[in-house]
Amino acid sequence: MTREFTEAEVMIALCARLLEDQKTAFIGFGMPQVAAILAQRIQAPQLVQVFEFGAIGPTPLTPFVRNTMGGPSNCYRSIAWTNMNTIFAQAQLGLIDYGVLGATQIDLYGNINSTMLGADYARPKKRFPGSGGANEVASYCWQTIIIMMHERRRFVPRVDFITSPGYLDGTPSARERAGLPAGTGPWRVVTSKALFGFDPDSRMMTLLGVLQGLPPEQVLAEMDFKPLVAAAVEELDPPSAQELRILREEIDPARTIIGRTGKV
Amino acid sequence: MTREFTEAEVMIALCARLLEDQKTAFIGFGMPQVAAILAQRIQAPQLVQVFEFGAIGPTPLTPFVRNTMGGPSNCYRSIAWTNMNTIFAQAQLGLIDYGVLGATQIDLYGNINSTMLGADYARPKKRFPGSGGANEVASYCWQTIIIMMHERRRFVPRVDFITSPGYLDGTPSARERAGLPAGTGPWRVVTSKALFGFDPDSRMMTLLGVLQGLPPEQVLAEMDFKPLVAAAVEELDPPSAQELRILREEIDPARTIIGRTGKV
Amino acid sequence: MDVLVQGVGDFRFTEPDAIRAWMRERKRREFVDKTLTAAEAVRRFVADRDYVSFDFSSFTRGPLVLIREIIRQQRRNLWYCAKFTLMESTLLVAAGCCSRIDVGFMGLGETLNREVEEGRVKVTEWTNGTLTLRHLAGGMGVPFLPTRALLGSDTLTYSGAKVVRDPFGGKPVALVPALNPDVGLIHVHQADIYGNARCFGPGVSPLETAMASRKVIISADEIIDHDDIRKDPGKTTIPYYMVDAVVYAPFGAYPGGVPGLYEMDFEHFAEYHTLERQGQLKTYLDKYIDSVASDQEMLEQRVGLARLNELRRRATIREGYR
Amino acid sequence: MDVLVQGVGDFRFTEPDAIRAWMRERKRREFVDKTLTAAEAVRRFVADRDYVSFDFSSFTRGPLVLIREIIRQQRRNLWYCAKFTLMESTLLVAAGCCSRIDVGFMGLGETLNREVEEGRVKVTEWTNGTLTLRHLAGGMGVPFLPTRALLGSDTLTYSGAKVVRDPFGGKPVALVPALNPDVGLIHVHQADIYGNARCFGPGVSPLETAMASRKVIISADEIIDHDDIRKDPGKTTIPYYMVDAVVYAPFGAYPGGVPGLYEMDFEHFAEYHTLERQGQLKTYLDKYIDSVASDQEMLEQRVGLARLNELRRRATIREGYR
Repeated sequence: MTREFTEAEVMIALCARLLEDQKTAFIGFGMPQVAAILAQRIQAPQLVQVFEFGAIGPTPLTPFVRNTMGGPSNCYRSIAWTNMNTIFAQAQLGLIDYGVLGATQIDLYGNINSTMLGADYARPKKRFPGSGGANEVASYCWQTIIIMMHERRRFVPRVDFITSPGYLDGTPSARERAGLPAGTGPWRVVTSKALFGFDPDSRMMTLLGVLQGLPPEQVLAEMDFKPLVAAAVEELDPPSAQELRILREEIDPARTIIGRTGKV
Repeated sequence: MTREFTEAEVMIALCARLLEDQKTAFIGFGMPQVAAILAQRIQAPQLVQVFEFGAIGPTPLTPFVRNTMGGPSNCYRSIAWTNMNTIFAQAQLGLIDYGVLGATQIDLYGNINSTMLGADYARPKKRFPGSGGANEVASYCWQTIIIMMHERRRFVPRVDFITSPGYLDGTPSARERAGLPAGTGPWRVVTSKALFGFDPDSRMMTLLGVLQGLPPEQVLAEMDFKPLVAAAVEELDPPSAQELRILREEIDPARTIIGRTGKV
Repeated sequence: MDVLVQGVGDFRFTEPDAIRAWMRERKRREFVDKTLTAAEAVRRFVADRDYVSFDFSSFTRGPLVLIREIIRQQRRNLWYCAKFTLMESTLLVAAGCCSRIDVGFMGLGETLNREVEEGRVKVTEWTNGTLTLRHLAGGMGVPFLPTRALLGSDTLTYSGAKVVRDPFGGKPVALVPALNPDVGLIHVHQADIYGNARCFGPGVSPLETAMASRKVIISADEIIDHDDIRKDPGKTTIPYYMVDAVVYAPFGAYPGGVPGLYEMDFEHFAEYHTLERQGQLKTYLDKYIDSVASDQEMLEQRVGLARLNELRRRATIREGYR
Repeated sequence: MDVLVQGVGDFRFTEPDAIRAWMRERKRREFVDKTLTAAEAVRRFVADRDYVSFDFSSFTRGPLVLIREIIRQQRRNLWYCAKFTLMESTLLVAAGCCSRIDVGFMGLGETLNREVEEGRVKVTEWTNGTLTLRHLAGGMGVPFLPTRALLGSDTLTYSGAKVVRDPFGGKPVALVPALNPDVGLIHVHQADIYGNARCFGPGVSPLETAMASRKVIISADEIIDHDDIRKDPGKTTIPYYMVDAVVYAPFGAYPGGVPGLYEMDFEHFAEYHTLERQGQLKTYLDKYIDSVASDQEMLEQRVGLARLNELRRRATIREGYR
């Protein structure tokens, strides 16, 4: 059986499967939005999405509208419409289970960079748009999921700039010592090839699964640091026919999000 | 000409006359509510009343309903309905011109007590209900007006407990040194016999006016401290026929507020 | 952090991480029917020694039905947040339920004042505004919020606030500690069975109280379809996942009113004030609470349908309350 | 107050007493007609070197009409608060109006990134949440607010936040300084001529922005009777006394949408993105701003009534937006 799909479709499907029904989830812009809708269509119809502009619990209309952020299809049939201070307060209070984010660069301890590349902040080699609400999401939510393209330049031993905190330097209780809420931190990293978690003791990124048909060595070769490897690395099902049908026919027929990047 | 009126009617009329049109005013429970309505009916139809439970700019329905605090007649035709944190924030920000308060005890420097009597806080000789929102109003509003019965036991050299700050110990910039907003403080004290202000240098209470027909000495004799006396003490008109008509026929025909205390 | 001045009052404070752990484990994200009778809700969610917060006032949209049930079930040693209270703090003390009060405004009448004078009720001084701000802090998940109230006053001295120097501007500013009540009691116009709730009109702090409280009991004059919530999300005051119990309570604010639904019962308040002044609150408690099994029985047998209908009739101002 | 960690970024901070003095003297309590054209409003209330805040986003209920007018009038050296920005920060920079940015999210596309890399635009790091919290602090009249965001990150290092030890619980907590923009730009569904304004749907921080800003310009898709405000006070988002100018601006959020009124114009955004990628933003600025005298002329001559009608037609979801 051969089935073609894009890297975006892999990431979206892997992420969607992680989202449990009847949990609250802080959803970032772009791919996380599509993953959350897919989860609602399959196993999590009552996933309570929250957005940084204050919508709580919408059931977004599809086809998904690219760049929609606060518009009526995005906020359709919410349970409440609030604002940014209110919704971040709820996350800070511990009411939001998942955070789902994209990122430009990540390191061994799950620190996220979406600010700049280069050794000198004053002379960035490459500048990015900055945190947005990612710093809050990564600081407050109980379990943060990061969606990343699997590319060597994105998986670095130490990010050039910690936009949003992971486990910082990886020392015990580094987050708590900084003052961050106890018991939070990156939980899963979903890529176009693999799934990672974090070792509860060392806080190092740990390979948990690889996409069916890919040898783990190939996945690891495309990273600029060596993550830990779980005792049993799971084989991850590629996007199912159902997932692809929903993504392609219902959610994103224009392929504005799911069409990104080449075929796997 | 003889005209009979109650002490409450005097206080309400004197207070109402102080309220300029098209200003914002933080209005406390009871007599200040009636004074603000009277001002709206005479010279200040667009006085913007605000209440601590968040109503902004109502035109309260009359007859005035005693004890109404948040009900529909009290909040009638407001320009916005908010909540306590929002309205106190606006006052703290400097948007509210007047504060109008009742009080149990006041001293030479305009400090207000509505908490307790006695030298020992742990064993109060007499306990009162406490600050309510008076501390905020006295701290934040630009010009605070205090309505008081003119009784010797209420005008004391030093209040037993500073519930809400006046000019504290009267030293220069005492309020500012404590951290209170600059340029605020008690502006007028309205009693059943007189009108007081505060000397801009010494911060001492200053007799500005006495009710027509009362000798200043009689007013001063009913105070337990000696206020300053203005160079020219004004003679204050008693409640006018118009004021009394509006109070008695329109605002409070049941005399629940205006009927308090004996005739003057 | 250098503390310039520090209040000496006892105060409730729980570290935000402990509150977060509670919010994670105890606040249900599931859509489950949370409707309970007032009796069941109080049995399950109000314990002796709890810190209890109440929204709005005895005159307007107060959860009086829940206060009466707490009295009926004889809870003891409650710490009550009198942030804008007029009657219910007095009832709780007179019934022996409450031994500590955080004072914003303690209530009308002399009963409470005497209890404090004679040392039977312990108080800590605050203000309506700072108690409400403490709920906001508790609901934001931060340990404190700054304010320029309290400064210079004896209220500060007998509170739990601390004055520090603002590290940006250099002036003294007061910090009030977060407050996370054990129980928040909130009466609303409408709620669905999951706890999504709507209040109309101005308010004291319905959302802040719901966010800050470990356990939240909503009493609602009307139960509405969940679908109605989703049709008009801008009207939702409190989202369901903050709520532990929904009590269907028509006239639940009685003798207070609910704007747009019914007026307060002046005659009842007059009766209450007379008994309070005469030191006869036991008579009041017996008549309206202890001698009846429920609020419904009280409304039927002590108030009567004619009076209830009259209170609805008087609520002629409906603009803005729907 | 011991500061444990301190950001090195430049930031705007004005002591609350100075803001209070402004609010006392400059915010009019009178009910006066504040309607102005966009051109007049920008002429009177936006100056070179002003710190400018914008509510919501380029896609949804953003005051694009005012941004275009600022560009048309060639304001210079603005400090822009990019708290949730996607397009308008780029336009301001490309037009030479803006030389400093507080970064929450700087905007989509590479134009701005290059400007920062090449040192032509100075930035300070924040986050969407902390910039919005700074507006709340500015609007509350307090010098700072605490947050548990930023901690441990380099974003903190290059911000203006300070970390202190919480004097109640003892843990580190970040303090962000109050922000009082010189100008707040807010697009709303409806306003009366005095500035009482209503937004429907979720929002970023319309009220906080209105409270915090020294000068507030409201652009409104509809002007409504003052009497309508008084009939439904629960719908008022912003009271008039915070507002300096009201600009009647149908399609004022274009090419973004206003929920319930019109959809965003995808074709326009596609054209914009193509030009942005090609480094041809001058073409865009010329076509939609500089070659037309006003937004009305732009809508008429560059967009056309057929397209505008189509955008209204697409706004079929109206539940909750009125």
